[in-house]
Amino acid sequence: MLSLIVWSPLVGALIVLMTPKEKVRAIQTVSFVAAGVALAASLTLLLNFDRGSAAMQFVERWMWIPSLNVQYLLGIDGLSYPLVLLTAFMSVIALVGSLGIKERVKEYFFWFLLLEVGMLGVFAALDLVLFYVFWELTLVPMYFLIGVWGGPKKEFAAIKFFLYTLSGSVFMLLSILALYFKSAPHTFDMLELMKPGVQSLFDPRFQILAFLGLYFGMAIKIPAFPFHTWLPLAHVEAPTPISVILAAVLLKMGVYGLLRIAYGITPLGFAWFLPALIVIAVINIVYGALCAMAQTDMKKMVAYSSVNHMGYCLLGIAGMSATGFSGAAFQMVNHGIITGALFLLVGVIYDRAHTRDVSAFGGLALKLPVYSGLMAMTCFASLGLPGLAGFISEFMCFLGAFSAWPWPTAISVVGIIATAAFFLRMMQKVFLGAFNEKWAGMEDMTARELISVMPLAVVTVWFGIAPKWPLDLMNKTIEHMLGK
Amino acid sequence: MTLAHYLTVASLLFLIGVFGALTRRNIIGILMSIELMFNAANINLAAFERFLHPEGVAGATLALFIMTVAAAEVVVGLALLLAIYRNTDTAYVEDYNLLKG
Amino acid sequence: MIEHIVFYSLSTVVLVAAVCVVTMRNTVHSSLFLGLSLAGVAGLFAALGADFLFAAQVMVYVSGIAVLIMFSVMLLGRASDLHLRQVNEQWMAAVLICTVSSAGLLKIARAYCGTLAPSAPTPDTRAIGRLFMGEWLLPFELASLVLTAALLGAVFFSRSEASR
Amino acid sequence: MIEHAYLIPLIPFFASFIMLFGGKEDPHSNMPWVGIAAMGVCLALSVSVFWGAVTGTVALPYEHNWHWFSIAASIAGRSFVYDMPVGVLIDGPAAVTLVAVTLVSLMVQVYSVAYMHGDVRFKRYFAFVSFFTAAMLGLVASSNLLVTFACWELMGLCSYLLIGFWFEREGPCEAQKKAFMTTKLGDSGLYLALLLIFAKVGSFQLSQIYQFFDKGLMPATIATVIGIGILAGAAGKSAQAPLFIWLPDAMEGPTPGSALIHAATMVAAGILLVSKTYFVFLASPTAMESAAWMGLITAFLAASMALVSYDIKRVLAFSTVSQLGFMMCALGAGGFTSGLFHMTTHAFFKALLFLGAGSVIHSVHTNDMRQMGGLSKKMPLTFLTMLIAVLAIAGVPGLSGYYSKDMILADVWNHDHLMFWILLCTALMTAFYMFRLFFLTFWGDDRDHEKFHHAHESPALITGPLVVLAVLSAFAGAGLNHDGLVHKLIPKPTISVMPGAAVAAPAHASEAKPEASAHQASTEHHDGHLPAWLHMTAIVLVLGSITLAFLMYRGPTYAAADAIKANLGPVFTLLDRRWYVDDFFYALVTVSDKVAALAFWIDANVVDRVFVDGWGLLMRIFAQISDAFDNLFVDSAVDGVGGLGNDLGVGLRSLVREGQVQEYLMYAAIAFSLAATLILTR
Repeated sequence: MLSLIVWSPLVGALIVLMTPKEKVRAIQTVSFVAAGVALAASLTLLLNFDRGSAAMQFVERWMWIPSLNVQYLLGIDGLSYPLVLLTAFMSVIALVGSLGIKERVKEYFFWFLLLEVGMLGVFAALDLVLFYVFWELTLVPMYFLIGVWGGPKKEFAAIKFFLYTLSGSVFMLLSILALYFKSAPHTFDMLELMKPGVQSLFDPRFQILAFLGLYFGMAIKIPAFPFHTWLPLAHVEAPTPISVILAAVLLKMGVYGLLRIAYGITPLGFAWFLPALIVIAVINIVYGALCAMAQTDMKKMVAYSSVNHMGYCLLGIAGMSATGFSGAAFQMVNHGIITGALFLLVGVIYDRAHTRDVSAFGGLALKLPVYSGLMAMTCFASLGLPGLAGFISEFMCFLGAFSAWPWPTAISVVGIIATAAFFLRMMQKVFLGAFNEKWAGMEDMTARELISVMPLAVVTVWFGIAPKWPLDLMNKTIEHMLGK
Repeated sequence: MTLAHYLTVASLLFLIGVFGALTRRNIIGILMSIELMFNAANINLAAFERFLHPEGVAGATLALFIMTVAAAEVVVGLALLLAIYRNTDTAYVEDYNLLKG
Repeated sequence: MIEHIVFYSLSTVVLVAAVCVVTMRNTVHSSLFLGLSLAGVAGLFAALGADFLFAAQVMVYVSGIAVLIMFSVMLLGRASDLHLRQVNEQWMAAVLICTVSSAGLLKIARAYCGTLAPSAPTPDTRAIGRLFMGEWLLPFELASLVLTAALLGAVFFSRSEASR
Repeated sequence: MIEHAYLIPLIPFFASFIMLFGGKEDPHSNMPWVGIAAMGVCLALSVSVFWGAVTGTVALPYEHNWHWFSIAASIAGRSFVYDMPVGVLIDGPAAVTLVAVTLVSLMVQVYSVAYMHGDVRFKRYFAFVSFFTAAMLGLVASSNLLVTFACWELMGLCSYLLIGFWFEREGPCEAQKKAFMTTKLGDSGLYLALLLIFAKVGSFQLSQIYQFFDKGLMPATIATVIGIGILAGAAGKSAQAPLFIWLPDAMEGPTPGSALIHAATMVAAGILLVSKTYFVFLASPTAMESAAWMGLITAFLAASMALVSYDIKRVLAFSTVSQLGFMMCALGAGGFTSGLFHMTTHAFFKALLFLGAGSVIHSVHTNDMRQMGGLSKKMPLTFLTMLIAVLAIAGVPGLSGYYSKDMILADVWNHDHLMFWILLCTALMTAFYMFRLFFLTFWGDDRDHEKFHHAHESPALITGPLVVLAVLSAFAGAGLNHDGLVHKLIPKPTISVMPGAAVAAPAHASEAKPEASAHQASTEHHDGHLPAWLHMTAIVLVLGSITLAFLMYRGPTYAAADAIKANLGPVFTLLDRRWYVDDFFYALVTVSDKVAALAFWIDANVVDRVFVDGWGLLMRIFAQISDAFDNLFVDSAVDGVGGLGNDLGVGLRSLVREGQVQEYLMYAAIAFSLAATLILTR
């Protein structure tokens, strides 16, 4: 079943590749079917997913390269399953957003589906080599998607993204190899590596080094200060659906890796790094929010707000408590949904006005009530208004970190205020005030845009009011992770 | 006579070939050096067969394949060379900078 | 004893001729030494008891490839070439590389210091023939295909502009 | 009925959604009646609960919880799954407040039907009001501090929406942002307090937190920090010093909306929160004292600012701030009952004042009191109801404000004499500025003839609620005070282990108890009235200041006031600029903008440079080192290998002369030889 989820987009991609490029509609249909199959399959798992168990479920295990003991090993638990769901879901959403792509449609959808394979694979893989392969697999499609369909500075953004993340993953590879050679018998199996018997082979010094390598790769993806500078640029230049994917899924790969691999396999290194991690988290939160405050480009602002929000995740993780971990896991999902919606909405206005400068607008709420309402809701969700998705997870992150790090957490609260400040300012400049007559011809959201945004809005409200469902999905796994 | 003797000769021949390939300015020189390397490999194959697996003939057979490929390579290589020479009027590799971006 | 004399003399011929191939200023001489070196290798094959290989080496390399190269050299050669350096500036680096590599290769060779031939050599032509017509038929046919392709390619590339 | 108490917040919540999404945007929509009907049902429910509490048929406090969601938590090394409850907790104060809130909200909505009629976003306004009320009711009734906080924030959102209702204009936009940000600033303190509570107690359920405090398990210092955090939140929402700056600007919204914010919902939330978590303050005398002083300073500052303002709504806004200061001060001085009592009566007369002012504004189309005057002739009903409200707020005996204010003064007198005198002074100022407003608006002759000419009495939908509220303003105080009802309904909470004994281990708690109850007994003993002479003095002084206001502002001109203004110029400027608190916060905003710009500059020019271009630089250095290595090692024959071309700022420099096949080969050979050697010589 997991294989179906992971590989169905690839099948779609191959079919797209074989379709003549004039048949745009056929290409789009194939893409939707492929992504839809992945989504449907991941939803089907819901029926059989055992919430009461912390073990890996739906495990698929075959030997891949016997001489190196590399396995094709897939499996999900409460930590990865929500992310698989998120990925499948956001991919469909982003595909809806991609219908607006007019040039080189065939290549676009091909790369997009390939990207989805990589993302799903990262969350489902339990073998380090397989994980690494999927991890790198996301890179190439992303490079092309930004570099070909991006904005004015797309080449630079793409190459910066590519080289930056690649250099990070090289260090990660080194760590993975080190873990392999240090373990006995040599294995890339994450589950094996997490077992106490294998763990006892890793002395603290080794764990610290291995952790640093892993962290370096993941911090760039998260992005954690000071490796975050690729993000605003990539976001600004990327086409809207790709921004959505970038924010909603790609960033989560870093946090997921941090929790699953860095914490799971090198716990001592992780513990050693905690003081630094909390500092990074606080910087991410406060500094990200401050940088966002200084932006006039809406997309860049949202990008920096991502830095800020991923800081909450880091904060929760740094707390090393069950609350913080589940908060971070939940925050990942929520941030994916909320920021995805934000990018879609910014894309909507960019499509109409061809500018994202906040001062170019004004009073749009008069003319575009639906759009303004959705945007306001998403902004409020992002700044952590109760009743919407962001609040609970954000609060849990703070809660988890507070008992371990009271002062850094207290400082981070400043970030919340700054977040509120920049979102409110943006809304005021764009939607409120006197109507800017320049945009008199602007129309409210089309059906396609509504279809792409509405599910996200619904989920935002749903998770905000009834967070029981997603949290129950994770609780057992998180408890087990910390029970070690 | 031990296997080591033959292997030593083969490795020396191979390294001479490598040296030639790296240093000859004339492209035909490079081709010749490559032939030397092929021959070194062939010596190895024949020697391994003789000393380690005398019961079969796999080494000789593989060597024959290498010869075939080498022959093909030389023929095509020389033909290409003639074509290039006609165009550029030189046989020196440093003048062949079509690869320059 | 005679075996030793044969081996050492053949090896000397092969190596010295090879060195001459890569160092001679005159490319024509280089190609002549190439023929000598290849003939030496053929001798080594004979010493190893690979009779068919010996024959093939003489026919393909010594009389085929070496001669072909000689002709090409003469076709492309110029009088001015004789005054030019035939070795480029990176020869020292190449020496270094070869020295370093030789350390590794000789190390392997040392591992077989004590390996003696288990039995007297037997003629293997018949065995090779059986192999080619039986078990290895497909690779054999592929090889012939490669040769045909090479032939066609050679003809194609070497046609002069005028004849196209 | 009380088992259906959860419906009280839910009904208006759903009503608001029906109004927001149902039907078309229409200036004459009938949708508002949905909200009014919903609020009527809520009022009925609340009254039944309240009546049950009064007659004793309903046992308070009533608590019922449902499971909301579960989180894994660990507190002090103890790991457990915390089941977050969501539920209702109705105690005496809640029962009283529910009635006040639903009643005021109902009146405001009825009033708004006439007031807002014809507005383009007519329907939306009612949705907001309903939502606002729902959030407040949720806050009042919630049994869970986190839910309380959630409603608290939602109220922030609603105030944002209501204040900026006319967002086409610049003023409301600025005001709404200011309101949201200021309250958010305070909320961050509350946020920390919540974190701290959970980190110590491991629960958000109010009754469990109370148990924890009751047993004296909370160290006094932590309790102080929590208390200060709660106070910060309350300062934001209830507009206490120094975060009161948003409230005067909040009048940019529709006037009935302001009435709702000022009377029933937003500002009362802070006071209510402090009362809900009163045990925290009982456990920490420092926090208690801070609350008292914060309230006192707020009351005084706001009253002084109200003295000089000519904007009718602004005067009312300042008076709200000042009255809130009274309440906070009372709570801090130990007057739990009096503080909440005043909150209830204040809800009625402040709603009345705002609605009355709205009626006036509706009629003369200006906020400036200098352009009014003599309106008593034109708007008799508004005039009469306003008179009652003004008398009530001034504390004239017999009206509701008198009872509650009197009780506050008594509590403060028992707490601290200095505070009492300041507070009394503030009360006099209150009487003065309220009557100043009153005389300027209704008395004397018309100053602006044209405006006066157009003035007219408002329709019944507007005057109806005024009358209802006037009746309540007049008699609610007496009714509640009758036979000590208010003490029965709003009893002061106690904790068994008072701060001094808090360090005692649980085993000693039983010993500490008698002492504590003795302490309580002694405070209860003090909990009487003011000394008679003081009481009389206060009343006389209040009447005196009313007379002063009459003398200064009765006529068409107010020379006396101008004379004072001329003589006390700097003081007036100080008051007019609102004690420069606003300027302080504007400066803060400017500074934070600068900091943000700086942060971004650093990001673009330092972090990016160091970690991206720096990476390239590192590569270049590496390349140069290997270049030097080559030169040294491979002889000078390898001269100048490769041009120094850097591509793309990444600095990945090509080490080779481009296009030289043999050089490529060379590098391949180097790599091969090194690899071979390494592997083979192992």
